[in-house]
Amino acid sequence: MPTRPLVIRYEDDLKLFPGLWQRAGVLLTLSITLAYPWLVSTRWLTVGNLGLVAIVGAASLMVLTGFAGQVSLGHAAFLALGAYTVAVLGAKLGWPFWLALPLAGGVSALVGVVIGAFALRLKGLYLAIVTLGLVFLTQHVLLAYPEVTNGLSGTAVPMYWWFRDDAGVAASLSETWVVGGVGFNFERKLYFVFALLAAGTVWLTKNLQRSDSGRAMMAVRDQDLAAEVLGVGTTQAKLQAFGVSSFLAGIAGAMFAFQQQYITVEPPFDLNLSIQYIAMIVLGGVGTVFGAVSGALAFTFLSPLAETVGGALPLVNQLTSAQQATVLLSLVVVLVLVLEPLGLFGVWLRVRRYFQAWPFRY
Amino acid sequence: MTASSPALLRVQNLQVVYHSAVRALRGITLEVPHQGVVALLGPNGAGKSTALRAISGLLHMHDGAITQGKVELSGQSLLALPADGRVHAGVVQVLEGRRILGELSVEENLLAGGFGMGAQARKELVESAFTRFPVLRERRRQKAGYLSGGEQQLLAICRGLMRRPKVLLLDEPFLGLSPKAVGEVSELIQRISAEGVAVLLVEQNARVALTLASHGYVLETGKVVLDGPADKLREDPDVQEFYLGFGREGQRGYHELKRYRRKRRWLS
Amino acid sequence: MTQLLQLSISGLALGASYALIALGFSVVYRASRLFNFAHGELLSLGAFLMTALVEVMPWWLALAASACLTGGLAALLERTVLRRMVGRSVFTTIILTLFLGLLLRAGIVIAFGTDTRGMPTPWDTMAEVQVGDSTVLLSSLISLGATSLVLVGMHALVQRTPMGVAMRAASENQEVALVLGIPVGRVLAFTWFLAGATAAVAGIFLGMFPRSVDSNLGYVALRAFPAIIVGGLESVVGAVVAAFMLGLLEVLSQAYVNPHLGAFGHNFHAVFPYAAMILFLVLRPRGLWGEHEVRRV
Amino acid sequence: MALLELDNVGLSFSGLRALDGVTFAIEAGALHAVIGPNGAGKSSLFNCISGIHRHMEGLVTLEGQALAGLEPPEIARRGVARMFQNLALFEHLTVLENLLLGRHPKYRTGLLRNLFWTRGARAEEVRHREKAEEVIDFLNLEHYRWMPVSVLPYGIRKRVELGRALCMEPKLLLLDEPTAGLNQEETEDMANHLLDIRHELGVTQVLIGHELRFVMDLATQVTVLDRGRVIANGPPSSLREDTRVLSAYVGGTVAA
Repeated sequence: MPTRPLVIRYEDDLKLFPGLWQRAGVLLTLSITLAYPWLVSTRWLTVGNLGLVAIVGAASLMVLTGFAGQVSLGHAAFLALGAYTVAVLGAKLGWPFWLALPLAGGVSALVGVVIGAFALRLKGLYLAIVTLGLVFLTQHVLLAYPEVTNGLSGTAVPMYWWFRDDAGVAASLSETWVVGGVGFNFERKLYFVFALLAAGTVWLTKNLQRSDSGRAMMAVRDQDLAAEVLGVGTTQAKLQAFGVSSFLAGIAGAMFAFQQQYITVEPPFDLNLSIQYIAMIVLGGVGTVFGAVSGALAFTFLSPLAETVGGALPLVNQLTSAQQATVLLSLVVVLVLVLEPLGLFGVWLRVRRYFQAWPFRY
Repeated sequence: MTASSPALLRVQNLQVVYHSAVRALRGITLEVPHQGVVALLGPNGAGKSTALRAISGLLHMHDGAITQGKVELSGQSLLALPADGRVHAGVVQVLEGRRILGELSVEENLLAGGFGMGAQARKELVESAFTRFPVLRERRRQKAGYLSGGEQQLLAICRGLMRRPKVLLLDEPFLGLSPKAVGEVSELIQRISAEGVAVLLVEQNARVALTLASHGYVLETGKVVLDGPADKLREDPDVQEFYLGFGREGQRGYHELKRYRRKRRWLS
Repeated sequence: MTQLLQLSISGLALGASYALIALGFSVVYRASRLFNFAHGELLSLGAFLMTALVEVMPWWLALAASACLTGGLAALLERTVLRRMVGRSVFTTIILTLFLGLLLRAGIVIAFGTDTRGMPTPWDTMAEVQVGDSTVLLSSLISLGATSLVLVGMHALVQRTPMGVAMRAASENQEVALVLGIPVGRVLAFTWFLAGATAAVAGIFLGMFPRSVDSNLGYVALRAFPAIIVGGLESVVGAVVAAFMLGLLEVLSQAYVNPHLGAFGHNFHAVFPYAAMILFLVLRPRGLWGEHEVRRV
Repeated sequence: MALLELDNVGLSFSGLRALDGVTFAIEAGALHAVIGPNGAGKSSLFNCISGIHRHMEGLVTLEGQALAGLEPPEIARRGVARMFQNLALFEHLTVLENLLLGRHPKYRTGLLRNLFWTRGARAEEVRHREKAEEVIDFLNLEHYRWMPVSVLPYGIRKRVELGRALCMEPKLLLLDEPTAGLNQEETEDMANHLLDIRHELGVTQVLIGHELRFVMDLATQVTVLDRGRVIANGPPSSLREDTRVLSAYVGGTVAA
């Protein structure tokens, strides 16, 4: 384990990457991120894009469930709202993606805060079921207005680059650009946009984690009554968590829509999607941004692998490839929960506790 | 306790740890003879309830575990038995704070106490409880939660008697009771004891406990600090002082202690 | 009037199935303090087992056998996995049962395939009966009768027998039950067995006409949630009553409310209970008969 | 003028009278002990002061201002800090984070500035960190700063909870059995800390205690509760001979 760097000023303590090791890690991550689109095939570039979407989505669920402790099965609803906002703004009104994107977050955040206000007094299970209801209600509303959303048949998601030029024509992002002899096709362009968005999300949630606002959310999660007696407004903390989380979820949904270029309501925006995001934060370890990022990447990259493994197993290979991935990942999640509920972080705690007390056991 | 009459319940060098971290009992040893009342005294948090949980097998409900020591009933170790097995072996606990089942009727509470016995035997035992306390018969169909505090405690003890236990463990039976109810409950305890059931009585209320008991143990921070016949303990100035805490002459108070410790800190 | 009666009967028949589902959720919640999201898969497992078993044995025997097998699996799940969850956070138990449900579903697909099956009945599946002026499906009446019988039987078991007293004692306070000599572990397993068995019965009757048996049958359990929440998790009777009301509400709103909502009304009856539940919870966060929360430090 | 005044405070739980006509005052700078047997209403009294029980009767005034009807966070902002009987720490956070949460009411930056980690947010974080470090120093918690509370031994956790309350820079510190579950050495440490708080920080403390030696030795003033009523009130020396106190504690109510 790298030792803590010598800290002389409290400012240094607040840095995200205070030590040499962390900075080396950042550098490594950065170079891998930059090189990735040129190292892999189109299929894996798509997986990479989906991984970046998942990072944003998982980080947003981590804010609500991991930080503030509000169990939500309604993540799919917020993703759907974001996705349909950019789809409608793009297809019906011809808005460019960079203008539609923040609005996707805004619409989702608005619904999130309203639902949060409704759900303030609800705890645990009751909240989970209300948010589950939100998924069904959102699906219903999206399907009920086919003139806006195209209903069951789904809608295309155009992605314009610049706001209409003089001739009133919107340039599409799907054209390939050549910059200095290097070709940027649609997938690669998307990749860099997504990488920026994912990095921004990680930065925001990390800031939340190290600041007073994030600590207030965690206080509500761990001990709501003690939090109140300390002067933490639980209402405020919960609403903030709902707002931030659903904003980012809307962004993630929009990213997903851009990636797919054509979306329908169900699938993908159903209970299963919510469950997948929960699986991500459980795999990574609940409560940290690192957990969200690693869980999201592990989940997206393991899915194609799980399909390969599943194909080799008897019985399991009768399933469709998506089902095979679900089975293997469910198995992993169940085992993690039963054996080590804190994920890998829990194993680390155990080891440390043992050595702190060494040679005494108690 | 003389060696010639071997104890019914024997606890030896018992150590208990909660959450794999907090040591609640640091090796206590105590014995309950075949007949009579033994009192276990001590302040809050001394480990009295922990001792009872260890005897009746409830530690796992509180994330606690026995790390060392023995618990024996008539020479047979109880440690391997689950909680319900220990009840069948004859060790029955009445939990702290009148833990009746408030949603069940009075009669059902008694019947639950005889789960697994023959229908006839259960009926007879319920009848005997009703004969003992006619007020319970009057309210047999009512929810037990509506009984008064004293009645709930009487019901809880009668429910414990459904198994015809060899030893009854009572955890703070007088807690929060009115003086009249305290009188009724202590009368019941005396009667049970006279009927040949051994009783281990955990109490903060030293005076009642030592009136009922023939022998007493004083527990402090997980250790037995004092034990002896009840009349000796009653006379003991230390016992009164222990509970009232009026500082003895010459004993160092916390103010002096502070100066003393401060000095040591300065040096180190 | 004729239509109303007809709709009411099919609403009650649907409500009876919801009631069985709600019963399963509720007894498990009271006993183990966890909400079993895998319950729906037990439902479809029961129905699939029935379609297979009925090929080799008489109808009623197959019904009993699939109920017992499903109950046995539920008890096994409790003993092996879910008992370890005592005292864990609500989050953990929700996630765990959700994923157990996914695994069960995959198991069902492996064992029975993805084909839609009809649920065979010993009576003519399409037979109709005259009730007053209206015609009602015989299957509806039988399923209403049979599920009501199961409900009454469960009530008698829980209220009148020693095992029922032990179940109630264990669900109220496990520690007290233990010091009374009640083998709490076995009682819990038995409770889960009952929940599984009733789920199977509900699945079998739901699988009859007009629905059929496929791997999505388990989703019906999700539809019963509003009843459980509104009726109150703590109250089995409340949940059952609310489930009957839910069935009625669903069928009646499909006939009388949907047409007035225009495009928005298409399939609105399917989400109406959820919308009603959310509004209801804002007013009463712990359900109609749910326990009042006591704040303690 | 007294810092905190309780006037005829009453509280009922489903028919049970937890507090009944409780009237007494806590002087500024005092180390005021509240004692009484189990179920006497001591913790209920604290819950009334910190605003957890909303249905209480009577008046509670802090520096002449009524507290009744205020939400717990507002009462905290007015300077009432609290240590709970059964630890109520934020288990998954580190010691430092727990202490910083004690400073929460004093933070001025909002969510947006925190999200973007502006210069102002950073400066404020550092400022509060300095205060928290003072408390860490005061209570000798240096070694534990970065540890999650859940891995700490019980005695240290109690100290962290005391520290979290001190971080609020309270006018009034409510201590609910600060020594319950501590061994002799830890109890002595706690006694030292309480005396230091009184002498060096001048914070008024209200202490619920069971161990009478501890209470009688430390307190400047003692209130005895029994079955929800005040049965005695005065300096410790005046209570030693009080027969009502004796009987409440040893159980003189029994006609045995």
